[in-house]
Amino acid sequence: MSETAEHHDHGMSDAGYIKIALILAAITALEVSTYYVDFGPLFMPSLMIMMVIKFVMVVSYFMHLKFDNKMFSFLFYTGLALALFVYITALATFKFFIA
Amino acid sequence: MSHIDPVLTKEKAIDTVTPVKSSRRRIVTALAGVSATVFLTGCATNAPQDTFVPKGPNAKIIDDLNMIVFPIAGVVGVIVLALATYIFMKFRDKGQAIPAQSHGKPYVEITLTIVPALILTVVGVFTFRGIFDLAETKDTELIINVTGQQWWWEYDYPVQADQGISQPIISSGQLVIPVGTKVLLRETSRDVIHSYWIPALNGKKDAVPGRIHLLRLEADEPGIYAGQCTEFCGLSHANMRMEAVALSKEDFAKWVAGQQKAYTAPAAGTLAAEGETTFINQCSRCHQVNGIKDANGKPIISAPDENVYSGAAPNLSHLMSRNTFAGAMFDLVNEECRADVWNAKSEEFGAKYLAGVSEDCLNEKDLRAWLRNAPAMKPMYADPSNLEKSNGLYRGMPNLGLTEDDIDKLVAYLLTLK
Amino acid sequence: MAIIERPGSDTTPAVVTASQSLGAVKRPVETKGWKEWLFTVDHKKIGIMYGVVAMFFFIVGGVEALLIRLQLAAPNGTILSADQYNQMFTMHGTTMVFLFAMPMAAAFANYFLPLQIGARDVAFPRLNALSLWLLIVGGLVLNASWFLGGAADGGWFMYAPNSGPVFSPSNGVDYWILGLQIAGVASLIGSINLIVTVLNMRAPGMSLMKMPVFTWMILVVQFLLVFSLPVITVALVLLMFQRSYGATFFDVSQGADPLLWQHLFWIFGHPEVYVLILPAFGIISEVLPTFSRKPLFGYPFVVFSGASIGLVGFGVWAHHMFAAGLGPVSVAVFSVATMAIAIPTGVKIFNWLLTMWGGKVWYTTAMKFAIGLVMLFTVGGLSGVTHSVAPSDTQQTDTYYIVAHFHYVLFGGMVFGLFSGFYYWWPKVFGKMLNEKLGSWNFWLMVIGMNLTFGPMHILGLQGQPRRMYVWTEARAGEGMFNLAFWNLVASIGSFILAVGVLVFLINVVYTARKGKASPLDPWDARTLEWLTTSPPKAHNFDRIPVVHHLDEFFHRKYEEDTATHTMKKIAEGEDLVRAEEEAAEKDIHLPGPSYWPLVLAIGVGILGMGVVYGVPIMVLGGAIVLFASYGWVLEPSVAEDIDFDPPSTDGSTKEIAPLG
Amino acid sequence: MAETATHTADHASDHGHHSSTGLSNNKLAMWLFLGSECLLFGGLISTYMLYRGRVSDGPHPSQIYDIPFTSVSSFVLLMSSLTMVLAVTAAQRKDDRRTNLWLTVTAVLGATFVGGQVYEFTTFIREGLGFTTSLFGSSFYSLTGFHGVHVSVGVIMLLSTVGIIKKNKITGNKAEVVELVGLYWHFVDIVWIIIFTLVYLIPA
Ligand code: HEA
Ligand code: HEA
Ligand code: HEC
Ligand code: CUA
Ligand SMILES: [Cu+2]
Repeated sequence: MSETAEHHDHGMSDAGYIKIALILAAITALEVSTYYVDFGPLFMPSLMIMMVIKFVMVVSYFMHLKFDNKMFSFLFYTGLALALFVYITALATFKFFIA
Repeated sequence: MSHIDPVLTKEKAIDTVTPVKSSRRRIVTALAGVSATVFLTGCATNAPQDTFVPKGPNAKIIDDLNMIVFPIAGVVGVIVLALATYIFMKFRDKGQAIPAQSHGKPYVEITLTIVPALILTVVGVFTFRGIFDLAETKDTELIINVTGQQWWWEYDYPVQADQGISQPIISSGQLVIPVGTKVLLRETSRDVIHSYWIPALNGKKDAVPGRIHLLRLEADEPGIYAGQCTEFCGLSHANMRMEAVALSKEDFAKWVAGQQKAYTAPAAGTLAAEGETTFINQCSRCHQVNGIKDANGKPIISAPDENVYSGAAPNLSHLMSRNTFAGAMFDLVNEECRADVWNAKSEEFGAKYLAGVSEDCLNEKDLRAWLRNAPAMKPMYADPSNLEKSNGLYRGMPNLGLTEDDIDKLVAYLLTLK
Repeated sequence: MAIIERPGSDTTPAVVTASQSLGAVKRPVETKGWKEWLFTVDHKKIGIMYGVVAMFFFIVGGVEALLIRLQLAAPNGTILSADQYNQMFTMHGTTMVFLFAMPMAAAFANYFLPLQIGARDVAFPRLNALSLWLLIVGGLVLNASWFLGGAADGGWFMYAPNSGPVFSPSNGVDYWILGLQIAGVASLIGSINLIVTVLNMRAPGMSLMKMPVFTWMILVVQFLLVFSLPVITVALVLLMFQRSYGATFFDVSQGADPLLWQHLFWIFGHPEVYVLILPAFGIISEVLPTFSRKPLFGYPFVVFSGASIGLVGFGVWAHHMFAAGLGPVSVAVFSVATMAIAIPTGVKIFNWLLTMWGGKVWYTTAMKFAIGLVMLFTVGGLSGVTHSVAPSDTQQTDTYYIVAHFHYVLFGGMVFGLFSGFYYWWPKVFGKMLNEKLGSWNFWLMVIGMNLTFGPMHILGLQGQPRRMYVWTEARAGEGMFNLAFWNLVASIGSFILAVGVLVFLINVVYTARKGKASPLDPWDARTLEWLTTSPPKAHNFDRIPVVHHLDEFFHRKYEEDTATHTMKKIAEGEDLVRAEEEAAEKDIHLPGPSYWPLVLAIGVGILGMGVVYGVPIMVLGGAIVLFASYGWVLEPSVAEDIDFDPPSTDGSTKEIAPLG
Repeated sequence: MAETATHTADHASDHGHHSSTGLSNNKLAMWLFLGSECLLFGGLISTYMLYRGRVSDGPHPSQIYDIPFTSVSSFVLLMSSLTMVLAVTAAQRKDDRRTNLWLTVTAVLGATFVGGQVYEFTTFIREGLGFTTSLFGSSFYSLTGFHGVHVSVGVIMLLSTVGIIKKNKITGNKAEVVELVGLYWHFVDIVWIIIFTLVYLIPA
């Protein structure tokens, strides 16, 4: 595959990246705010959701996974999924999520 | 780079290969050999740790599962091996033409996937039931705390009025339980991981430091059931054995009473009394004998934690009520007496066991050797120069450099610890 | 060997001199003698070196096994002390798994994978060399412990807290950690390399479903490695921090939970056993069709069952912990998950049998070993199924019944597969056939020896003999003629028959090297692309990159179906095909040049590791070498100057000598 | 660091090495490596999660974490991902000057983060949480230390890349080299995104 062809699908402008970064910054600010403001029962779920959103945004946009070949997504997300599966299962056998 | 040698053709290569016929005969012989081997399975009689001889309901649950899965495995094995043999006899190269290049038949494939899946589903269902049956603990009648350490087991019977246990009993090596009683072991360890296993009564369960694991035992009949530590626990793992002794309920009550008997110091002037002094000087820093008092009449509390890494040494209060010592590695009784107890009929067994070790029956040779130089009898610390890693604390019993005199006295004294 | 070959121009390869203008250090250009091997980046040479190293460690591990069996032949054995025995089985297990089985699979993978997919080399030739050297460094570090105060003595799964500094006070465990860590990095690099190779370097037309099964299985194995090695890396790091820097990860007095180690080890360890067996499955999936003269039955099923074994393999690790106190729910789940693995494995067994069905089966030694695998592995697999029933396993775990299980799958399965591969591919690699008569002896001695050694272990275990005991006692051996004492003796005798079997193989190798017949180009009437070149293959593998139209491309170039009778008709000999390729050779073939850096980097890593035991200065030295080598690596010229060629080149097109890695 | 060297599949394909997927070898290798790293950090994070409450006599997480401080350094690392991606686009535009500028900025931000971590560690040690104080301490330092080492290696890679671009030692596809370094860098960032939430924000 030639260089130019590869670049086309990366299709984001610098401005786009800056926008993403601003959103990330905003979410981070929100995350930090949980430290000061009481979110009640929403505390854990909201933190987890925000974490996942940030993660996915960096991977999809900054790391181009959204625009790149599916093969890359497969390689990376397989590792991620396996990691989640084995470690959550292992922690579950320690009764980690119950205690 | 090599070029092709036109002289060497394929036919040449083929006749370097062994003729087919002789290998067929050999295959048959080998198969016969293998099946003969398989047939002879289980030929040892009375192997003390045989896993196919359940002597209690928990082991029975496992045995029932074995009776499902082993035949299935056996039948599948025989089918596959027979099929393989048939195929490679039948489809030998007899000069036939190259076969059609067929790539497979999906319906065969799918059948061969589904059949094993179904078989395993059945096995799985029974397995599920077995697992949860074995995990049942609600109907427990007797609780015993079992603690593993390098390289022996300690048993601690907490106070349980309904079992006649009014003060804690601490013992080692041989676990004593009443028959027909649902016993719950609460296992843990003081150093590394060990595993408690009495095959006739149940499968094994690891004793992990920092955790308490539960294991149920129940024996149908009085007798001695052998077992062995089955998690590698260092140097003397091979020598970390144990026995479960099942007594009738009445005999068990007697045993409990015996273990709770108060200490009587040996009569003054006897060899045993001298032995008591030696014991106090040499041994009681590690070994507890309940009720023993020093010259001032103060009770002596041993402090094994200052001497042994695991922080424990066997409680010797009723040493002579046991049958084996040092992690059940050695017999405490000599051969004749041992046979008398171990081979006793189930009705007589209790009385014989409760009689304990008399002077005539004592296996003096091993006990003396033990006192003379324990690490020579049982590997305890591979390299004493490495003791600094454990802050000078021993793993196991050290060589105390006793004289033969001391040993005479000590043996006499130990014999009083009934 | 030539760095740059231009077969179009002449048979004499172009000679390259060191590049002068670029990089920190000149590239090595040796084409002869030991330097050719030390600095090579040729996947075939690297493959052979992997094989030699693995064979060496097989003998080391085998001698350790023999000592174990000598000690256990009779009750209260005195050949080894308790301490020595514990080191012996620990190192036996570790050596066999990490220094024999994995490297031997890597040998096959390195050599044949590029050939099977019609490539000139792997994707990252220098990284490939680095993997080899790191493995050797790891093996040396691991075994150096024998001479530096005693080897590791905690068993190959090194359960905490027994592996802690108090309970295992010699440095053996430290070397064990370092050796495995280094060998692990080697495998990780190797697996990334091979995955990229398979994904990217296939010959035109070779879709994934036209790939040889061996390549497929190696691909699955590399995925298993990529995703399981980091887990043991974590475990080893934690243990190292505890032993060397005072952390308390497994120190129960600080509140640690020893089961953490078990989880981390087995999350790696179970996929690892499939890492060991799948290459062997791949090998016999080439051998069985070749010698049955039929394609593999149900190719897609074999491929997908391999992949699903790999995937499910990540979800069953706790079956090694059925007695560890996980609680009934976890145990039940893992028990059933484990049973599920029997299904795809069964698919493989049945497909192999059906491959032979209706075939024209030719019993070469390679084929015998392959059939041996099918039968012996089945026995081991079925005892595995009896373990998967968790309550039954609590009677079996840590007894010789387990030892029987895993030697049947490892020896009867994996080792037989590898030996099948030796006999099958020897002519390809060395241009000479291993002697078939000796091969037959080799096979039968191994079959008999293996069954005598490991067969009785089923009985020993089920009758209650625990594993890892430096002595056993007659008191627990039972009565009767066939008591445990008898079977222990049989097992020990068997192990020596086995050793003779292995010895016959070594004799065969020497004999073949001295007196062996040159092999015809296609001695087995084979089916896959690695045979579409000379034996041994040229440095650049293929004169012309083949274009693939079929699964079993090579076979289909030789045979054509007679449409009338539906029988296969030979239309060409392998020799003709190769000659045709030679005539149509491509003009500008470039190959990566040799490099110093993989070796230097590996040595640096070794020194860095020793720093953990011998202190910070050593570590700094090692680190400096690593850094230096990394820069050297990166700056190594990837382009040769025109004047580097002899005769100097004028056109710019063939200048490149080093793809990256 | 091998990945920073240069070679492209497209170049190779001129000579008959064709690439079956059309993707770059180096990029495939990098993504595989990152997939593998997920399991590495997963293991360390799980260890931390299991042990975070086991403090022995040492301080408890809530006693020593300085959330405002860590928030700032997390923000710095997050923004370095932006500058990194700007370096990548610059490299793709073949704008060496800007590439180097953004790479340098990224390295500086990364170094700031590492500096912050060093500062944090020294404060914690002063407050009584040593590496061997408790399981919490051991697993905290192991996790964040591993991450810190990854960032440091990243900084070295960034600066080295600037160096070889300046000296014009990259003969292959410059943009790809920058992109590979970028992938690694972003990965280090996303690991921190997880650590920041799981370790710092969720109380033990
Ligand atoms: C090559 C390596 C290899 C392979 C392939 C396997 C394959 C399997 N293993 Fe084994 N195993 C080991 C190597 C291997 N194992 C090692 C080294 C250990 C011990 C580690 C240690 O403790 O030191 C071990 C230990 C081990 C244990 C733990 C035992 C214990 O310590 O208590 C268990 C428990 O479930 C187990 C199960 C299985 C199963 C179910 C399979 C299955 O994959 C087998 C599947 C195959 C078949 C079943 C045969 C063919 C199938 C058919 C013909 C279809 C029809 C079948 C049925 C309907 C049943 N293995
Ligand atoms: C690939 C893996 C592999 C292989 C091939 C083998 C091969 C052999 N293994 Fe095993 N083994 C393991 C993996 C393997 N093993 C593992 C993982 C363990 C568990 C360790 C642990 O518990 O931690 C184990 C444990 C183990 C035990 C249990 C020890 C114990 O629990 O106390 C035993 C006991 O008999 C044993 C025996 C053997 C024998 C006789 C061979 C034979 O097949 C060896 C045959 C090879 C040779 C014999 C070499 C040939 C030598 C020559 C040709 C030179 C001849 C020279 C002289 C005679 C001097 N092994
Ligand atoms: C430093 C501690 C220490 C001292 C001192 C010590 N022992 Fe021991 N002893 C042990 C330990 C630990 C064991 C358990 C060893 C094993 O079985 O592996 C043991 C085991 C025994 C046993 C076997 C007990 C059983 O139930 O299995 C006897 C009997 C014994 N010791 C007697 C003595 C006598 C008598 C002395 C004094 C002369 C003595 N010991 C001094 C630590 C000590
Ligand atoms: Cu205790 Cu083994
Ligand atoms: Cu397993």
